[in-house]
Amino acid sequence: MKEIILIAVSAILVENFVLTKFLGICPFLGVSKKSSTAIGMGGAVVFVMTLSSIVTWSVNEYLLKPYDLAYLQTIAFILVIAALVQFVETVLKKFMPALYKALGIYLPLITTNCAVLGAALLNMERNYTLVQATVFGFAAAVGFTLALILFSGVRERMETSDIPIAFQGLPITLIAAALVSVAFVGFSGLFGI
Amino acid sequence: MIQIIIPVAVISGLGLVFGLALSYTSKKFAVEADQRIEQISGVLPGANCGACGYSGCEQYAEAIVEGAEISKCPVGGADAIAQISDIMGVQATTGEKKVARVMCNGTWDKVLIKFDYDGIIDCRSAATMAGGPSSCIYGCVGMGSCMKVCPFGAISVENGLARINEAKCNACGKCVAECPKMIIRLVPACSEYSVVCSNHEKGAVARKNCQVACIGCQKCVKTCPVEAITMDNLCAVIDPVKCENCGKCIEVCPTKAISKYTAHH
Amino acid sequence: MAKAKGKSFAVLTNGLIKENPVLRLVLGTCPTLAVTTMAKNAIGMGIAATFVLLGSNIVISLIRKIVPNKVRIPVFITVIAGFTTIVQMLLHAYAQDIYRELGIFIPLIVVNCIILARAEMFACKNSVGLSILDALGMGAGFTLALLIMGSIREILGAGTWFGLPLTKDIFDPAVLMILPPGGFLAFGFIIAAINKFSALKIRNKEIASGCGLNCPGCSASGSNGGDPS
Amino acid sequence: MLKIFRGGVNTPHRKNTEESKTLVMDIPSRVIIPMVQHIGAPCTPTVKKGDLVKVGQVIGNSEAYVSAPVHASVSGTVTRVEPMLYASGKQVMSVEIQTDGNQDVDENIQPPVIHSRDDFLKALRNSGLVGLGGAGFPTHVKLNPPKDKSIEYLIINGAECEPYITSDYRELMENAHGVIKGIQLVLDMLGIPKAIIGVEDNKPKAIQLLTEKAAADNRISVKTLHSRYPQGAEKTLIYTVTGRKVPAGGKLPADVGCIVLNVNSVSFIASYIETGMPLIHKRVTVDGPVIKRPQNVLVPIGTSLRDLIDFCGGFQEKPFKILMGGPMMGIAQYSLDTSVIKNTNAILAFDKKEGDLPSESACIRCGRCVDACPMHLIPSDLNRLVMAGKYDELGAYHILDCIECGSCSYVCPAKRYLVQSIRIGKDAVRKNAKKA
Amino acid sequence: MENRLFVSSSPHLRENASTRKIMLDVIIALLPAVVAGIWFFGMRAALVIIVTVAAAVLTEYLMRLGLKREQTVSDLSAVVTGLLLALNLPPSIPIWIAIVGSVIAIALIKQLFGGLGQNFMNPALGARVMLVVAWAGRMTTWTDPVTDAVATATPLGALKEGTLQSFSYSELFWGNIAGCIGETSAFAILLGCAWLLARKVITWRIPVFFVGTVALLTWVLGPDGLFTGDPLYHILAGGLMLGAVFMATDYVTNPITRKGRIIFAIGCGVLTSLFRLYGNMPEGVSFAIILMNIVTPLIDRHTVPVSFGGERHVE
Repeated sequence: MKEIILIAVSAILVENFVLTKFLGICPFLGVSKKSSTAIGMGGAVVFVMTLSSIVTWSVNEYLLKPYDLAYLQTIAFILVIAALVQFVETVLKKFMPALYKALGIYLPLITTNCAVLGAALLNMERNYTLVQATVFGFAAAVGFTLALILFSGVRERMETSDIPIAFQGLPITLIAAALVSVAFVGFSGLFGI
Repeated sequence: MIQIIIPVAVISGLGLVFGLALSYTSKKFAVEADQRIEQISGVLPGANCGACGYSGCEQYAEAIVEGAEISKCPVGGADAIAQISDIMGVQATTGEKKVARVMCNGTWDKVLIKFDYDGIIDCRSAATMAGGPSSCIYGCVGMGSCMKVCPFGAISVENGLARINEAKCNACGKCVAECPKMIIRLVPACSEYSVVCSNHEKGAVARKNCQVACIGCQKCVKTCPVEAITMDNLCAVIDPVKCENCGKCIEVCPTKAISKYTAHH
Repeated sequence: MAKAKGKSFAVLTNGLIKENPVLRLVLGTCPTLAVTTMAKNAIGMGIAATFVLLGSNIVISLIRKIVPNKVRIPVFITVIAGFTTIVQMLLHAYAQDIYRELGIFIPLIVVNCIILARAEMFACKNSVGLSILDALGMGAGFTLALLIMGSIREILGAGTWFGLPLTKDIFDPAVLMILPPGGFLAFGFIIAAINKFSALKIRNKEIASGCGLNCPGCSASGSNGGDPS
Repeated sequence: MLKIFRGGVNTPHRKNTEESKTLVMDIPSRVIIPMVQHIGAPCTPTVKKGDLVKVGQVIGNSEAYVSAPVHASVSGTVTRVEPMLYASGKQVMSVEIQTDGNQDVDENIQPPVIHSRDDFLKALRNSGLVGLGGAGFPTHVKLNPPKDKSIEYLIINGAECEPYITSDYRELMENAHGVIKGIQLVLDMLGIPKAIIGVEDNKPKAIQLLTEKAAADNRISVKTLHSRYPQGAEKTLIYTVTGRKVPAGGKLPADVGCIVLNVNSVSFIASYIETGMPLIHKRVTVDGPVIKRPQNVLVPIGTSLRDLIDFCGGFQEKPFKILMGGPMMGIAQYSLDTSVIKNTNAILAFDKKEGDLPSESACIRCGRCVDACPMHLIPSDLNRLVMAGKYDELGAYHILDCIECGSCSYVCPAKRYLVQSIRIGKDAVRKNAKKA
Repeated sequence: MENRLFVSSSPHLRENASTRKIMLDVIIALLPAVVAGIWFFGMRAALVIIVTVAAAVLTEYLMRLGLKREQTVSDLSAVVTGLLLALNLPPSIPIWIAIVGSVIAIALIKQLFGGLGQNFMNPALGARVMLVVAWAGRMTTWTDPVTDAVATATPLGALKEGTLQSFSYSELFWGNIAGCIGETSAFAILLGCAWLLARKVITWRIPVFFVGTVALLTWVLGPDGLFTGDPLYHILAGGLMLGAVFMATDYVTNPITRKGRIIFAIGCGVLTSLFRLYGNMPEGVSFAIILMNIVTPLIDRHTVPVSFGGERHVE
């Protein structure tokens, strides 16, 4: 149990996907302009990443491993994730239109989000069990969402700031990300992780 | 090498299967949509990178159809923008180049100053104070709000009057929307003459308030050989479409309320 | 589309500066930030990605006429994934230390936006020859950007360049620069410098109020007049 | 115990004219009477150029319910009927009267006959009475709340929290009897059980006097209020007096069972019922460092600022800024040609030292404006959003609840023009709402 | 027209307060800590303080000049930032690192984001944290005020290492211990705090809630089970007092409403305790505050007060 909690804390704070592992930077920069979209995107990522961690783990365990096809991980996973996202989108649209309206529009963005594939690959690299992998996928997505929401707040504030012309837009966003990332260094070594 | 080629083949096959399945589902659950959305998403790169600020290419395409700016996709570049603007028909509506023009010529030495203004340096704010410091309540407030919103640095404020550098102007219309007095107008760049006054007061009042005001004498209306000048509530207006740039109006105007501009094509 | 004739050279150099995928189009930010702690890794990543880009561009250009439009993206991804796997295996076999250093970011080449974007924007619309040139140009641009980032971060953060001691004895290297915040910082300043020195200052202002990214086409939108309908 | 509202600021009192007895002004040679002296529909002139008018004669009226007629304050000849400069700086339809000096009173003027509540309200309308505290809301409308709202309190606003102004205070001191009588009239006519007179604790004499006068009528009580700006704002006054909060979003005092009247308004009601002379005079505090003889003056409505200031000895030195109203909410005038209207309670003339505003610097988010806002808004955020043109987000920050009291700008250490920007924001929000 | 009048929007009256006066009050409040720092760590500390402040002011001046913006040096905010940064540096810090710190604080964290009032992170703390990350060794080399030699540990370091508690409360209170220049003397900081409270520059809420939260958590989550901690030691040791009085109360980077400020202070307290008790560094005040700085915009957004007489806004 303690180990599971540590995995979760670690994935959310200590090795935050966006701020310390540089996974999912594109959506992090792209969708963090408003906190409302940040929350929507975060929700969708949590949903997909948890699910994809389970599915990719199963694919690896029951398909790739038995046939000694570990080297096909990348290719298999990306296909699984792409299909999964599409599947989720279709199902949501059909059966849960409310949820689809809230999260669905963010789904296409997730296919090429390296955080999702990254989580799947890290799960394999670390030889996590199914439970561990699920928790890791979920927690990493929560960490991604946390970073996204926090950063959206900062960016909303920056919108009304008087930023030097050369730095307007992406540069100041990156510098703000650097400052946020520096703050997250504080979490390193928490609970001896 | 054979060990590499076989999996590639296998995976390619897999991809095809998945691809077909996906295309089947997408067709099956297809949602009725504006034709243009599909066209635009066809033009967009489809990388769903999110750089436009929308969650994916399709969402951005939808946003464009609803009126978002078409220039937000950094990946597609200029080509994509050109194609999107074709789809949206943006270019078609503005066939020729336009420029923004300030329809006021009342610099501080031409108008009476009612008071010294103290407050936010912003036209809207200053205009709430008795219509602004200038005696002409129709004219330029001169606080430079248009200058601040101009993305091209084409506007400057000299002596209490906004001036537009037409060479730099791209007719984006931001200043037009910003001006609380609504005296900035988009005109075709080839139109050389404009009545640079927007006041609707009677001649005597107008003249008292500003030395270069249109006093509604209608001399230009009578002089114009092509009937391009009309009176809009005591203020002359030149129709740039009818105007043939003959320049006769400028000669008869007693208050020099008509100006000549060098054309920018 | 620009004129097709005689543009081979333009295609080749396009990706290097004018449409540098990282610095001007802001694609592939994840590896740009993650693997540039050392100049050596940057080069390694650049070459690996160029290889995948080259392979996928060739294949996609070849099959562009037989792939139905509807399924093109999944097919492209599969092709890219195939080449990524090849690179992964090659690196594993011949360049162990780079393989270890780059780690998870080698398989992640598959989701690198640059590659999919080029497939979609270029390879599926152009001949094999041009696609090869495009891949080389874009790959070189990517590598160049990574190299700049890697050099700055390695020199400031470790006092070395390609492992050679450079400024170590002059000042204490700021470890910060090879940590994640340093990546963001260096990238931010590089883009700012480009904004500053590019002749497109006016556009930048437009960009800042608009999308917050480098749009090569903002001037085009500027001429739309205030009438978007 | 004093109930204290949250927010507000401690402005200096500067009640220099506290002890100066009201002087009646000489009749000026001409008056300009605007047709807009109230909230609601503007009046249409009922006289034309060349007409002879007498004191108290109706010269402007309107069919609309929310409106009040305008009367001639002098006798003489109408010389102009056209848009003329108004206190807001805009041109407004006005009637200019050249006085003949006779001050002949209109023969129709006689005490109104009142048998019922409706008679009373009708009489009030004919009197031309509007809120004399500053807002200028027609009193007959205010005293006629929807039938389903039962009114428990008549609150008399004697707070006079703005610096300098003493015109209400002088009314209390000189005509306490009239005030009490007016209150009794309103209570009787409308069947309101209780009246509370709220006076700030910096006017102990007035409190004492009123307490004595009100002792006879147990419906009327006097409440001492904490001297804190904006104590006299309707909502804060109701809260401190009754503990009730008028709901935000366009609700009226009647919604919490209260009606608020200014002291001058109630005493005028008493005098009108007695004499039938409509509202043609106004007590105005003329003060400020550059006025030679600061004092309270009873001014015929329509008198120009120039004539009024001349009556007070003119300027000692060049004025820098001239305000109609108090320094917190008054309107700066650029011309002395504007005239005193029904809701003018002060004319202040400042020198550079008093009137110059320091220049704006960056907001440091100190939060003093948040603490000062009696409406519990966040002025600094409103300012930031308005200046960035983000009008869409203003609604979430309740911008329309701002009463423009000026407390935020007053305390701002960065000297930001908070209220001015909020006004712009409110305009934009209202416009957007209209569009949608 | 006889003479032109001035016209402005109401109100036409302003209180006699200014940004500059507020900054001056903060500087005065920091003087006891400055004096204590110089008293304990000698001229070396004085040098660090002077250089840091000078570099901060110069950077501010040059940045405003370079960005072609109105000069703001006279508002004294750069002096405050420089002072705060200096007080958060160890006395033995190489001078060039102190200068780099000032440049980071003013140029990177403050001016690039638009200058005074627009930065989202406390410049002095942001810079300090960057220095800690960049030059961890230099930033954790402490001087013993008594022997002037390189000290083994700060009070919190000692606690972390599990070495015997060798610091008495009176040492912690007066400040003759190893640590950053301005953080060691709780007494000096309390003097400054009293000044700020008296001048109404800050209210009691942030310092009390911040310190209170840390006290509570360090007491409850003690080393030998629940309720065995030593909260007083945690309050007096390290940078908590300095942070709670001077850094967490930085107007610009904390929430603007009362409620928001309390949430902010509690958040700072929780994070500080977390870092101190479970982190791998002995101190956590700086990280805690800048992390809460990042949360501030969100707190602000969700603590918009209900207007007077208003219902809670539902939307």
